[in-house]
Amino acid sequence: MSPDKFLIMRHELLLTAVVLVVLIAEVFSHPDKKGKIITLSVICFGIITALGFLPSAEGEIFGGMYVSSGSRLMMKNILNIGVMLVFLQSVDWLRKAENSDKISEYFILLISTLIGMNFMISSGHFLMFYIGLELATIPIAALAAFDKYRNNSAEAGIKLILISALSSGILLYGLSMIYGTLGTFYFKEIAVSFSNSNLQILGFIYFFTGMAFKISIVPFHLWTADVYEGAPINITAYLSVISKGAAVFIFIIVLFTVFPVIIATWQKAIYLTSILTMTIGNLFAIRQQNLKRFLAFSSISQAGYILLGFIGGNQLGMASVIYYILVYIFSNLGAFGVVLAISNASGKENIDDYNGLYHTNPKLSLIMMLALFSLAGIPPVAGYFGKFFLFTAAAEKGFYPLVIIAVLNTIISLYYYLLIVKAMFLLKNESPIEKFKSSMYTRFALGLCVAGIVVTGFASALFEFIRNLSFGI
Amino acid sequence: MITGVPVQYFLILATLMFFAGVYGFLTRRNLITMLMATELILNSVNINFMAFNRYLYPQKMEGMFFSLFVIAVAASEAAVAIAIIINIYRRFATINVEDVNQMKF
Amino acid sequence: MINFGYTIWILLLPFLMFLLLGLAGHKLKPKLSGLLGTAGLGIITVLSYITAYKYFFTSEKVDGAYQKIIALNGVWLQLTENLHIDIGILLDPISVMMLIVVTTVSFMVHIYSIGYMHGEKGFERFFAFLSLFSFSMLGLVVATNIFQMYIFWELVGVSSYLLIGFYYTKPSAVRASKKAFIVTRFADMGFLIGILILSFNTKTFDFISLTSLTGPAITQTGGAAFMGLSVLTWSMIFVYMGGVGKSAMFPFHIWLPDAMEGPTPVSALIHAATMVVAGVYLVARMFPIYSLAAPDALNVVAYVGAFSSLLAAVIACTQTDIKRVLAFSTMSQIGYMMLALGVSGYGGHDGLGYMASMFHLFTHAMFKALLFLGAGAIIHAVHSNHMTEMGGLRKYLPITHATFLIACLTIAGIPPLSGFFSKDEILTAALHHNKLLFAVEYAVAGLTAFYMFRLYFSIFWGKETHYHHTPHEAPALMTIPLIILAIGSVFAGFIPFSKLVTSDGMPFESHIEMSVAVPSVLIGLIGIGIAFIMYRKETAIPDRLAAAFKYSYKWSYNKFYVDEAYIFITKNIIFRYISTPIAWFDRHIIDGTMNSIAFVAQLVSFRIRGFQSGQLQKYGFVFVTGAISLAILLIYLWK
Amino acid sequence: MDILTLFVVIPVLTMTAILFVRDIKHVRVAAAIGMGIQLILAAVLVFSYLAARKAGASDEMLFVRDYLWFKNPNIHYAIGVDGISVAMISLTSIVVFAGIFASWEVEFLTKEFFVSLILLATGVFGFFISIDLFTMFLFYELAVIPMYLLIGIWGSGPKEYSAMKLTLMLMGGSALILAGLLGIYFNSAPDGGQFTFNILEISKITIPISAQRLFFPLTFVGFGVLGALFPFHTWSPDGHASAPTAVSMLHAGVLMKLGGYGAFRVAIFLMPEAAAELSWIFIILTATSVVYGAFGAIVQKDLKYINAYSSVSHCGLVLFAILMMNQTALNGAVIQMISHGLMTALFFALIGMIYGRTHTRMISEMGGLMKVIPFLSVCYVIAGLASLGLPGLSGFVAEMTIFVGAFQHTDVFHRVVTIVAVSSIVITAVYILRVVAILLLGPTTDEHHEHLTDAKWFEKVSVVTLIGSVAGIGLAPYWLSTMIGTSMQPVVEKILSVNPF
Repeated sequence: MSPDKFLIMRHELLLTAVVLVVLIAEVFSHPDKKGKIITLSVICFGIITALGFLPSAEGEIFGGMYVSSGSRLMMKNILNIGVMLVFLQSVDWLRKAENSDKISEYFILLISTLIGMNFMISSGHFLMFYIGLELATIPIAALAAFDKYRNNSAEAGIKLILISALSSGILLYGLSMIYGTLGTFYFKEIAVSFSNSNLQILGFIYFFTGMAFKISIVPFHLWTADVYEGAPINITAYLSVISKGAAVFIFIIVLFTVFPVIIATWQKAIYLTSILTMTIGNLFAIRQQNLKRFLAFSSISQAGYILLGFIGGNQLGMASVIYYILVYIFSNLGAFGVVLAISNASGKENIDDYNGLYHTNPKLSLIMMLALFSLAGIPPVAGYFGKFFLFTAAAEKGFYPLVIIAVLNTIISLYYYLLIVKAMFLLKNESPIEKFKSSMYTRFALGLCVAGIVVTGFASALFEFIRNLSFGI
Repeated sequence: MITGVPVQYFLILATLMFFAGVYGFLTRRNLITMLMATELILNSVNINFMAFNRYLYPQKMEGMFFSLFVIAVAASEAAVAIAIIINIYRRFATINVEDVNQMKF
Repeated sequence: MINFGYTIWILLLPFLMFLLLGLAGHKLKPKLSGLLGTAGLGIITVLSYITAYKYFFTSEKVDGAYQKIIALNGVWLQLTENLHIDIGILLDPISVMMLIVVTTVSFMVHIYSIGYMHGEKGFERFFAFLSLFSFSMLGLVVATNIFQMYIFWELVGVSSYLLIGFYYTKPSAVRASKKAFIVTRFADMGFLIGILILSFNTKTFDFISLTSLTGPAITQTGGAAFMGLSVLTWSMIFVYMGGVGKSAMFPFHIWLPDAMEGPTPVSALIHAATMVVAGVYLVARMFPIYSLAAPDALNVVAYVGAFSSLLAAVIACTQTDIKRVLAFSTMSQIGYMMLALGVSGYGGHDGLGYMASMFHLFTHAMFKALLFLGAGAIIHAVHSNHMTEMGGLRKYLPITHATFLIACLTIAGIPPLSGFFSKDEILTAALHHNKLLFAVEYAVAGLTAFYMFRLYFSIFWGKETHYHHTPHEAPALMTIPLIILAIGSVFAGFIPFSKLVTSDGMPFESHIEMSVAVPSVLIGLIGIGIAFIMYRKETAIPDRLAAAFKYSYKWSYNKFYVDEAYIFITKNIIFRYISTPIAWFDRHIIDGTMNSIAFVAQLVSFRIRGFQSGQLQKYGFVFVTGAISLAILLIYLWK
Repeated sequence: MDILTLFVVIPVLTMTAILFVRDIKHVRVAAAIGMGIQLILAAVLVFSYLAARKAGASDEMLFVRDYLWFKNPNIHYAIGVDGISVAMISLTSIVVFAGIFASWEVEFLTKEFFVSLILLATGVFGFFISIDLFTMFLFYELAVIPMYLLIGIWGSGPKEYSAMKLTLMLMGGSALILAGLLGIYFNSAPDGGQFTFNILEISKITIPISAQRLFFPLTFVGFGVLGALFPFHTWSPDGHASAPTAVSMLHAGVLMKLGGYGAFRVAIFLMPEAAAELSWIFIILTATSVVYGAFGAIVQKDLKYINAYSSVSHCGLVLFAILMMNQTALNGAVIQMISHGLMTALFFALIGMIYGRTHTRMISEMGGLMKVIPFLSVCYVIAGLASLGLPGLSGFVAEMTIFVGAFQHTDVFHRVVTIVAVSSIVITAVYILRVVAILLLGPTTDEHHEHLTDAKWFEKVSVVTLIGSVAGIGLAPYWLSTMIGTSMQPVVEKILSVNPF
């Protein structure tokens, strides 16, 4: 196998390179010049994000363990964009004194999880998939526990690592059954020889729960809120957008390519869980005061909506899911970016701290409102188009009851999103968050988010592009 | 071929180990013990893989490799988990899982 | 064929005048705006007299019958392919006759008002409203189709509302105007429903095709029956309901007495001469249908008319407010007209009642307007309209006295005054048709004479009350109209109505039947006599009588408590038992449901928060249970 | 740039202009100019439309433009107008224009206020011009969402509550609509072929009746929520009571019409079979809301509540007429939308002006204002008369068309219900005159009200514009009703083709 074949895994290689660069920089940089590392790594990552868009060969290596195709490349690029935004947003946070000695850890861990996700996405074999999964999970636990001196952070870390261990255990157990019945781990071979025996279905369901854990689908979502609340905000953002996005990507790929035979089964499973996820997520979100926890539940209900794209098993569905993840990255990172900026400036994370925010920080409030409207699916911002396509995808296969339940759920979510808008615009506050000016990085990131939120919707070419790359059963 | 030991035995053992692990995870209060329980689960999976590989598909070694990787991953997982547990101990002065519930509802 | 195109100005002029005075009135000098209004109306009056002359004496008749002439007509609103609302001008005997009546009286009132309203606040507003009213009334009169009539019907309603409430700072006036509008509005709803049913069955609004003997209304009188009456009958009854409302027949008469809160000229114009007879005019307009296709409806007309006239006459005997007495007498007289229509047949000499009713409408307009204007002059003089505060005014107000006396004699039906002729015709018609109704009307004739002269004596004779300042005769602007109208009411009787205004346009011979005339004159004289005895000089007789018939007196004095019944219905039933519950229901039940949805969501969200207990092992438990139950469900239960 | 797209572009430009000017005065001037241009544009549209018709353009929709937006799902930016939408557009531009002047004195966050107001207007205009269900729905929600901020920030009373309730209920309606639209889309090609959102194309085919039975109620109720369909009208009293003047004007005057228009254009036009089948339910509901709203208005004490309930009654009449599904009734429905839009906007404008002077909306706390502020009072009386259907003002035309049209039904049920609806004209008279009597006539009750100042110039502009249009329609309804009627032909033909009455 000629070495240039390895260029297929360009994303992973580049990311690894960045990790190494950061590592070396960490080793050789002067202790009080660590701040430079931030710039360095951000720039490096920016470069590789750009490089990711270069045309790349498709194909497989390692005997089909690693598959690279247009859609998967696009997914990786989408994730890259998201991580780029996260990095930009977390600059201010990293510059704080208490993080000065952990800068490179942050980047290394984060990028290595991204590597894991990339492998996971382009895996053609369950071993590769599993490695990617774990690589994408374990460092995040460390990141969640990043703030050594905060109880919540540690708690978040332990909860995440233990539950993920449990879930991966269950997932593996399922895999072992599938292996036992079919004797292979290759997606292709499983797809062809998969029959409808109970054992296989059991195996599939255990696999399903493992993925459900990553996407935080009810009833496998309970860790989400606590971890999101405890972890540092940008880690939460990362969890809620990137790792969830990656899981969604690989999940839809696996469902469509590996388990098309038992579509009837997983449609039922998704039918139930999506309804549960939307409703429970919304119902919990109503009551939240802490914004991170609030956004955690909102992201749970979002996962419920995303499942509507799965259920049809159709090309439109996959397209709308990928598209929605893109939109969701912009919207959610917009919201988290505002939360992060404010928490950096004032340390406030509760909704009623935001009262009267508009009068002191109009720009931030407007961005927040835009992001929330996008999450709620209000036109003309991108979220509206995303949701519309998801619902269309479900309706195309005639799941009208599900669609109706979903649209009614959007009303509940609109309600709690409006609660924040209300706090920012309507309510008065005797001691509002005073006016502040955040760093160029943050503003750039937020600018990108706003641009994404506004443009992504109208740019029909983008959706067409995604749609052409995606496939149905 | 291990004479006289049919594959079912291994599967039964694995299943018992699996549920023992799950039970342990759900009932033991000590974080370390819970971690060990998860190891139990993973190992049951390993047994499954090996047994299947050895009995049903002896010509290919996938199961074996998979279990190797599982062991490795489990080790790293344990490493991270232990580190966090230590931090927990620093912060909470206990590793009883029931006391680690500051964030709820 | 004569060109009547110019008649458009009869409608346009007052409308323009209304716009002018309404929009720019407050900029003009009051005097000027008054003159403008009056001048405008003068022109219209001239125009209508010309029209009348041309119509009656120069327009050719088809085999002796006056034709219905459409002067001009234009589609105002297309509803369905064959239903369209037109605005146009229809000339036939009754409309031309009404033109004369309306313009004449209105012109008189305009002149009178310049004097009467002198120095009032909102002088120009008054004339603007008068112009609006004249416009609406004329439009109603010349309507070519029933919907145009309805349109102007509403407009006269509103202009009467505006004029009654002219003194808008006076709560009683406000109340009265509101009452008048709502009561008539209710009746108009009936009218509208009638129109709907009628047009649904005949597919036309047009009067000519409606009333033509070969038209759909009369030929296809069948249709689904309801409670034994044909659809057409029902529609005509509904239409008549509108007439009942406008013409203050029982049970919708309650607004008329209160309407006297308006300025007296208004009462004279709207609530005596013109608007209140719109109901009569409506029935006359639809008469062929009533008479040929819906006789039951016609009977309703007759009995309602008779009963109202009797009721009104009885009430009038005990009222002390002179304007209210006149109001009730108006109601009574209109009852006469209705009855006359009700007892009339169609065509030729059977149409006597019809002719008589129109005749009476004409004469009544003259003398009732005269009475009201006279009353206005009196009130102007003594600043009160309670006859108890008057007496012996004859020496102070000679002209008013003379004219008022003439009017009283006329209404009492003393020959050779005009009232005698018209009333005599009515009684004749009634006698030939229905003895009972005849008897009622006969009694009413007596009562009329009595209460009119009760009024007359207690104002101009009776006890000399000492006034704060000696009353003085009204200015010429007010007396001249009085005189003109007096002349009118003296001589109007000699107009050969049966030659001009008949049910089918065919002139016929009518003559005084002594068998009717003599008794009616007699009873009139008797009534006058009694009044003379009781009120010529103040005596104790009235009080003793009142004491003797305590209850009947009380009932009559309180107008038989019809108002109270209405107040009960509106205040209690509608406000307390319908609207308030509905409002409550809306706020608490329906809105409550909407809010309770939100509440339930909150509640559930609070109840299920136990799942998120923060206990890692509970999470794991839920996780595992979820996985297993999902497996069981999908493998065994829902395969 | 075709004329219809301008209707969306100009407001956007106006918004940007507002964002860039500094001074409050310039803000409102910019808004006024922008909407003035819009008004002129509307006039131009009306005339060019009539000219095109006169020139014999016989298509159902004129000025049609169709740009592909998303290939699959087959979404276009498709616009076009017929007489109905032309009428609605001119209504909107009039009301918006008046609304700008009515809110001339907004001091708090002026810039934001005008931006959101015009954003709302943008949505409405876009809704009326679009013939593609997706874009239509997009504009629909675009029009609804600014209400939250408009009421929540600039409102009065329990504004947060009202704003939230209004937004959620309307969005609930639009959620149903969304489901309905998807249903229509995926049934838009029963015999194979490309699915489409284009109303005209869908109207050519018949959606399977089984699908109609599911999606007609969804769409009709969805739009009905905005059209104040009983029992989904309860956002209306609170919302109107809390909203600032201009917002009440736009909302009652224009936004609620989106409901009627949508119910007509989508629910009835595209799914006539199911409409004919299920209409009786909704006819009963709407007839109820006609009478019910009127009765509810009688005993209200707050001016805006009275108007909100009268709006419930009048908009109920709109939906009622739409459900009658014959030429005349549908004409009446559209005319009623326009007339009610104008007069209720007039009402709310006047209420706002009176409130601005007396600082109360409780009729019991006011009285005899006619003496003090004659101009406003007279205008209020005129609005009242229009609302109780006085001939010569627009209300009469609309109501009579509806009643006559509805009464042309051959079956008795419709006629009886019509008579029930007719009874509303009396009840309306009762509450209108009650208010006029208490509020304007009689002696002045509160001595503080003795020295109020009458309308300022901008208030006069706003009010006179509206009264002018009300009277214009009332005096010469012929051209309007024919313009609507001709455009109504294809709709009626489609309806009659499936269920001849």
